[in-house]
Amino acid sequence: MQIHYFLAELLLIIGLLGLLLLKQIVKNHESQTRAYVIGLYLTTIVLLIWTQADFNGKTIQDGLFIVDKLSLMVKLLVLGFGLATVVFFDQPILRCGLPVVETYFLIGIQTVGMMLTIACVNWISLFVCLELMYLPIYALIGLHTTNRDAQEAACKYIIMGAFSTGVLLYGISLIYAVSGTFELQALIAPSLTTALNKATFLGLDPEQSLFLIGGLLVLIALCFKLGVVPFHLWVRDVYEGGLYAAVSLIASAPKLVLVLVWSRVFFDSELSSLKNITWIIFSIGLVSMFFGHFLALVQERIRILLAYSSLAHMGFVLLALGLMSQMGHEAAMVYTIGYTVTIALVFLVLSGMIVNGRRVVLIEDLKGLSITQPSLAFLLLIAIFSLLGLPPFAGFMLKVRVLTALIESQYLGIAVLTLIPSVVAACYYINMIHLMYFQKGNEVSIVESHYSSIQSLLLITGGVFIIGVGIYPSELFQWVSGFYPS
Amino acid sequence: MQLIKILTISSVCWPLAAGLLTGLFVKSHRLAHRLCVLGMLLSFLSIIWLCIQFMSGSQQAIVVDLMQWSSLPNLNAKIGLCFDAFAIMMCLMVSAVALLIHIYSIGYMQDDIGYVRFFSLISLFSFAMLFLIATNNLIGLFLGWESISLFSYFLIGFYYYKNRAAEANFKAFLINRFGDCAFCLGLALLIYHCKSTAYADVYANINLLANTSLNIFNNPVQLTTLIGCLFFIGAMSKSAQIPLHIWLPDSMEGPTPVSALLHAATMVTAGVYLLARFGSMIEFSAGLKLVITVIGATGALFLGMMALCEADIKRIIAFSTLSQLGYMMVAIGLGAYHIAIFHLIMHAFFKACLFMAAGSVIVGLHHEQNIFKMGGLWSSMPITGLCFFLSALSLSGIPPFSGFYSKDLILSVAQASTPASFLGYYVYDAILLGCLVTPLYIFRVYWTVFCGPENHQHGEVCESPWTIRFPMTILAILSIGAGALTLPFFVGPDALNIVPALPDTSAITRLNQFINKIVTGGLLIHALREPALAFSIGGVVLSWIIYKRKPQWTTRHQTWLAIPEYILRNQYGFDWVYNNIIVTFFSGCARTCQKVGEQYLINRTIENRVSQNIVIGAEKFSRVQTSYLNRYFAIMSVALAGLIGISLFYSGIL
Amino acid sequence: MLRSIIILTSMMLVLTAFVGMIINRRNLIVMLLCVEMIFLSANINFVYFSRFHQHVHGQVMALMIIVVAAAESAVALALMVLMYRQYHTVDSSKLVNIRG
Amino acid sequence: MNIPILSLILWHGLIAAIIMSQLARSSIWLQKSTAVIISMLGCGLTGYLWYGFIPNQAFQFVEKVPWIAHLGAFYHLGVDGISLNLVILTMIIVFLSILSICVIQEKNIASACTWVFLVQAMSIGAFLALDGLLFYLFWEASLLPMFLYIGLCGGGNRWFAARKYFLFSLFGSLFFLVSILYLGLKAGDFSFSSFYQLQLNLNEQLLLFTAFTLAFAIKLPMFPLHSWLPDAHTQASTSGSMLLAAILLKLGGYGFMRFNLPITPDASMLLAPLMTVLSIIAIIYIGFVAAVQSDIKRLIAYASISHMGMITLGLFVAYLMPGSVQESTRIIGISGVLVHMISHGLSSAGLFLCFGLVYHRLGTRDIKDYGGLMRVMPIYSGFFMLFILSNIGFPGTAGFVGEFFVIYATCAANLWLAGLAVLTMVLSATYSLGLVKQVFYGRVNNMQLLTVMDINWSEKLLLGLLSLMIIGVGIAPDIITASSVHAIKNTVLFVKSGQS
Repeated sequence: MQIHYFLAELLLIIGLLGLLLLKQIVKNHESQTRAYVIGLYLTTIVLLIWTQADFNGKTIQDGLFIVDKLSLMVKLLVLGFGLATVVFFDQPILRCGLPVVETYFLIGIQTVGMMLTIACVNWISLFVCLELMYLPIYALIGLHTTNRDAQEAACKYIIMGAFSTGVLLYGISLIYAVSGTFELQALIAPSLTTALNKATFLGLDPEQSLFLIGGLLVLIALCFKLGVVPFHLWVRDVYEGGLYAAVSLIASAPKLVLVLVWSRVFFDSELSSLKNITWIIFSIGLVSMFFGHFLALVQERIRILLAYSSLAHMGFVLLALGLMSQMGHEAAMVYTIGYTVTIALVFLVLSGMIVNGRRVVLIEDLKGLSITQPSLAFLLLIAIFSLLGLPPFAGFMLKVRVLTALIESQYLGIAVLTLIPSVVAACYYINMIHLMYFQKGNEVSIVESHYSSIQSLLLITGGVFIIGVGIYPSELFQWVSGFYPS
Repeated sequence: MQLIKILTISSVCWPLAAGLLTGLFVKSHRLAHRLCVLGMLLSFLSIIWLCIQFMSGSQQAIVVDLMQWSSLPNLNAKIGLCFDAFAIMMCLMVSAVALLIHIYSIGYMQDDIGYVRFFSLISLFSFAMLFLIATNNLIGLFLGWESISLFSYFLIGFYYYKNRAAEANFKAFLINRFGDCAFCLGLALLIYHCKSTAYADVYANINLLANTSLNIFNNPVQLTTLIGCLFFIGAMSKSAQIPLHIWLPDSMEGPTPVSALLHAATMVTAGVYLLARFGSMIEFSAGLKLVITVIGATGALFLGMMALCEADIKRIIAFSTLSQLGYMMVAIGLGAYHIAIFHLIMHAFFKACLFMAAGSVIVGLHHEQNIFKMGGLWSSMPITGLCFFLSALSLSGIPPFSGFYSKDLILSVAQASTPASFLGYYVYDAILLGCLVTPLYIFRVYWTVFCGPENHQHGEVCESPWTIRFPMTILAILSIGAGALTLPFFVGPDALNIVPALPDTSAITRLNQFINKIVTGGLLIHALREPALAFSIGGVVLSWIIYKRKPQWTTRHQTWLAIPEYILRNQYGFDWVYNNIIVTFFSGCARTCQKVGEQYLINRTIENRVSQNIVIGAEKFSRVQTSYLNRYFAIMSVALAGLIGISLFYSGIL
Repeated sequence: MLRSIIILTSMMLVLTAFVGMIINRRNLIVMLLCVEMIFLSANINFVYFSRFHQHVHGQVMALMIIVVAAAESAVALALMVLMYRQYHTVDSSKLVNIRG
Repeated sequence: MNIPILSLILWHGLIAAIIMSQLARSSIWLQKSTAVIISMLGCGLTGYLWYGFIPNQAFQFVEKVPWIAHLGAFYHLGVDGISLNLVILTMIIVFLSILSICVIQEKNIASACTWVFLVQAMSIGAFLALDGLLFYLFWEASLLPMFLYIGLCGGGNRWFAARKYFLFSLFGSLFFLVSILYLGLKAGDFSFSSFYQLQLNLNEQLLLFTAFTLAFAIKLPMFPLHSWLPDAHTQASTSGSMLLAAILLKLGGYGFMRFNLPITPDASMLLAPLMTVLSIIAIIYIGFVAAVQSDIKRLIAYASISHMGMITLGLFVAYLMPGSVQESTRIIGISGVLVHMISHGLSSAGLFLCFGLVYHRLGTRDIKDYGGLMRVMPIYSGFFMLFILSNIGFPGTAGFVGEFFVIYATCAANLWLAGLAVLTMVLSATYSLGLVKQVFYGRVNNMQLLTVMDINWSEKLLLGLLSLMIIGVGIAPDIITASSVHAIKNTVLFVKSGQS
């Protein structure tokens, strides 16, 4: 096992463990620990680029893990999100009195978990790393011990998460039962008859049915983790319960990892039995788009609104993934990158805001933001228009990319169907802009926000990303399409 | 030749320059009227010079190209001026009358606050009229046509603070605009079929137009008849023919010089000018000519009769203009275009003189317009009385005056060439009775205003200043002598061919021979043998008896006169029809459209309701998510089982 | 033959776990137990089929599952303790604070 | 021509917007002068473009840079007869609206100017784009600044109007996006020339036609989808209404000319009768509705809907002409449409500007509060009268030229249609002069009117500039037709192919 490919992850783990040891010495000085963790992240990024840059695209088949351009790219993104969360976690810690070292430790471990999951190609490693990724998240939400919502959200999330991992496991076991290998590509390798003799099982042709049920269970587990309609029930509670910075991490990085895992599992779907899955995925995607946007229409709380809109956006990603072709996966990956950056930006902007003593809860709290905080209002404006998919912003280019993928594989009807919910989406998105910009004079709610220099720098980079991709997206498209093993 | 080019352009553009200058920059009254009168004078002199050039030269039309309007493929649209015989005749009349009215309005308007605005509008109107007559293409024609109705809109609404003036000019412009719709359609058809806007090209392929036909209600209609009809509708609205005449009496709201210039001499005759200019178009369809004659004749008689029981002096003269326009239309309908133009020019002189006399009376009696509140003004205003008397005689067609020449010619032509059908007889009888009615109403005014008992309370009435008297006397002289002088130009062997490109059909040649025969044999002798002259003289005598000698007759015979008097006073119910039926129909229609639009918009609110339903539906859905944990699991398991079931079913395993 | 029995038993186990989660009205801990049952039912499959395919991967996976399940339940129980401090009950029907 | 003049003109608006947004805190005088100077610079650039434009060539000053290599979309700019005139119109209207902001408003001038310049940049981008996706990008992006401008600087319930405007336009343009993507993928790259060479079968064309018409019918408010315009106009500020009426409505007409006619000729041929019927309804029905409006701005908005009906009539009548009619009549018809677009732009901008001046003095939009304005503000009523005349289509003003050519083309197609189309002259006269009668004539019954001052020199300059243009186009429409004949000939070729 060439160890040097995993130096970055190792460094991060050792650093975090060191952090735990230093806990007594540091005496909970929040700023030092944060500086330490940020330094740690930056070194991991540098190390990652240095160690993995020399592979000039060859994938090292290491049994459990794989090192290729695609995983490097997603790892860098995940580290970026992790870094952003760390940077923005100083206010929640101070305000809600979270234990300093433990929070940063959990975020760090969560990032390590994500980086490992990205690299897995074997069911065993995938299962373990997935758990490594999700356990810190459950804990992170639960850390906010004084808040009832946080506790409720954490409990629900852990039980639902455990349930979905259970389903995943059972799916893997069935696949293993049939195929005998733990390779992720097992679902794809058609040559299975050798391993099984043709004994009938419950009158079903064993190879077909178990395989299909296993594949379906895996798919359902992934849909659950993405938060798509039939399995979206946890999304609302978690988004409402968790802290803004925590939710921004939950809403962005895991989705990216899951889309990558999905494209690894269902990469090229010659698998006969799962052929008709495309229509199931499409139906899930469409239903969740309609459901998400319609329900977001009637929400008063801003985080529940964003939860349902994330549901809809994931439905749109699902449509791209449902194509089960390289073009589909690339489009899905690009869309997810763009979407996650925007939603992270929105949550991080909201995290710093205090509305007459408490954090932003209702949409009405945004009233008159353009007068009190013009720069924040402008950032939110860009993010909202990008979520809506209007041209000069990233959302439009991503939507165009997915729609072209759909149209190119002759699914014009689906492409047209996706338009109706985005008109509905326009209603509640511009309502937010109305509250921020079109209010005059008296009914303006006082919003103060204090961001450190790094935080505002990150926010500005997020804004620049949105406008940059909106105007000249071929850089991002090139960057992503270059990574997929064609 | 450069000199002629500059003179032709300047002859039309002097009034424009004067009007714009006064309108935009001049403030003082004196400078304003000096500038405008000078502009009009220069234009008049240059037109006379052009006329001399035209007469002395080989009677060639003077053509000047101004600019290329648009360079679209195979549509040559050049705008220019062309002074042929017809245009010169009309321009002479228009500039003469306009000049006199400019002088007249110095006196009439001197204490009016809008003095400068008035003069600039009058000059701009004269430019528009001259441009209408002098232009050599259809686009310029339509430009002139619309701008004269625009300036009449401004001038009728000159006293903008009066609500009635606002109503009158709105009604006038709308009716003119309605006519312009038909006229524009006719223009578009004509330009489309001749592929060019110049008159020369239109006249060149008149025969081609006559043969092409469009099928409407899938029976072929000759193109020239169609365009002729559309032009006639336009002319009807402009020259106030019978159904569209209602705006002229109301247009008396404007100051008297405006009534004199626009609603007597120049603007209302634009329709006659148009039909005469495109006489060759109308020549091809007998039906259209008959329609024109019938409408003209009915107008001549019945609109004239309305003046019999009118009290306002200006409205009486307006009704007489309506009837005289009827006469011109009859002449047009009969194919005697040059006679119609002859009558048009003569009518301009004596009608303008009548209006000026009425104006000076109004000024004398401090803006009193009701003839029964005036009386016995002969002693205090002899010159106005004399001019009124002379032009009244000329109007009723008494021999030595110019009115006799043109009106008698029309009547004799009518007698000779009206078709021998019921309609033909009706036309001739109508215009014959018209000759009787005209002296009745005009001399009724004369006797009551100048000779009747003095029942005005203004005490000492003095004659109006020279600026009013001088143009009035000139016009009175013109209405005496002009007829005899200009007759040879219009009628007879060496007459100028006024109407260009007339197809020499048999009817036209027969008509010309008949006219030449009458004129050579002496018009007066011919008239003696005709009943028309008897009717005119009889009318004068009758009015003398009824209104001078026995004024009490009218009071005594109140009973059986009541019904016709009621009809005439309400102008045959046209006004009632216009206000109650047409206006209410239009506003009702608009209101229903708006209400339907509202309902439609309300439908839109139904759409809003649809969006509300979506919201309610969404709320119901969101209540499904009750944040009970075990309900979550229930939903998830059902979804799980459902998905697996469906996929198994579809993949054919189950 | 044995193969189908094994799959049947693990399916039965999973189904009981599902039913357990749905029927159980009250207790969060019972829900946690059911989740652990799903993990273990998958374990059965892995162990048997590792023997069936004559290679050791299945058993390694089984070991991994047990470790992860332990970590999972540790975190879950810790969170439930924290929740208990706030809600003073373990009844899931009381967890309805988030509305809207 | 080595300097990229088109990109300069395009990005001029954006740079101007950025500059103006930085000036928010500086002195009023500085804001006003910079805005006017920048806008003049823009007009100078367009003048240079107009000077360098050779009338009888297709697309000139073409710039092509790869933009999204993955989809095959290029940053492809070019100008031909049609788009040149529309760009010039945009620049002039933006210059005038900047002047009107400086003249009328006293506060937040910088923010208003930013939105105006943004709208200018986006709409000029749409006019210059020769690439489908680039066109869509600017087409959709022009919606944002207008939405925010109505929302920020609008009247009472501006939120309702802004939301309605946004949702209507978004709904239309989403289907337009899918159709452009479909075309782009079918043709390989997104340039218009490859779109025009596509051979599409009939039901493909029908689908595309409906998608295009949905988008453009909402933007150029055709009859059934017009109810957003009156609300948007009543709530928008003066310069906002000028932009909306003069530029953004033309995007719809331009779209018809660039997409519906060339790309889907057979479908347009099939659906031409329906479209003409809709435009005739728009002309007559909206004419009636306009006559009974009690709010002045709403009346002018309905007037522009009726004029837009004239434009769609001119476009689709080219298909109704029987084969025997020469091609030149179609060219005249469509150049009439272009002239009418530009003349409507000028006259409705003038009307809104005039109304803005009075609204700035009196603050009410209701006709009943006005009366006898002629006595109080004679010069102002002169200018207003001129714009009303152009609105009516009085010969000698810009309004007549377009209307006459469209009626000329309709005559060639079908006499009954021409008869109905000509009715617009009466209807426009009724509601326009009805407005003049109620506002300018009669006694002064609202005493507040007596205290009002007539327009000062800057307002006179503004209105004078606009009326000069209107009379100029009216007297010599050759400025527009000469340069655009070649471009229109190309579009007409497609109409012909539709018939054969």
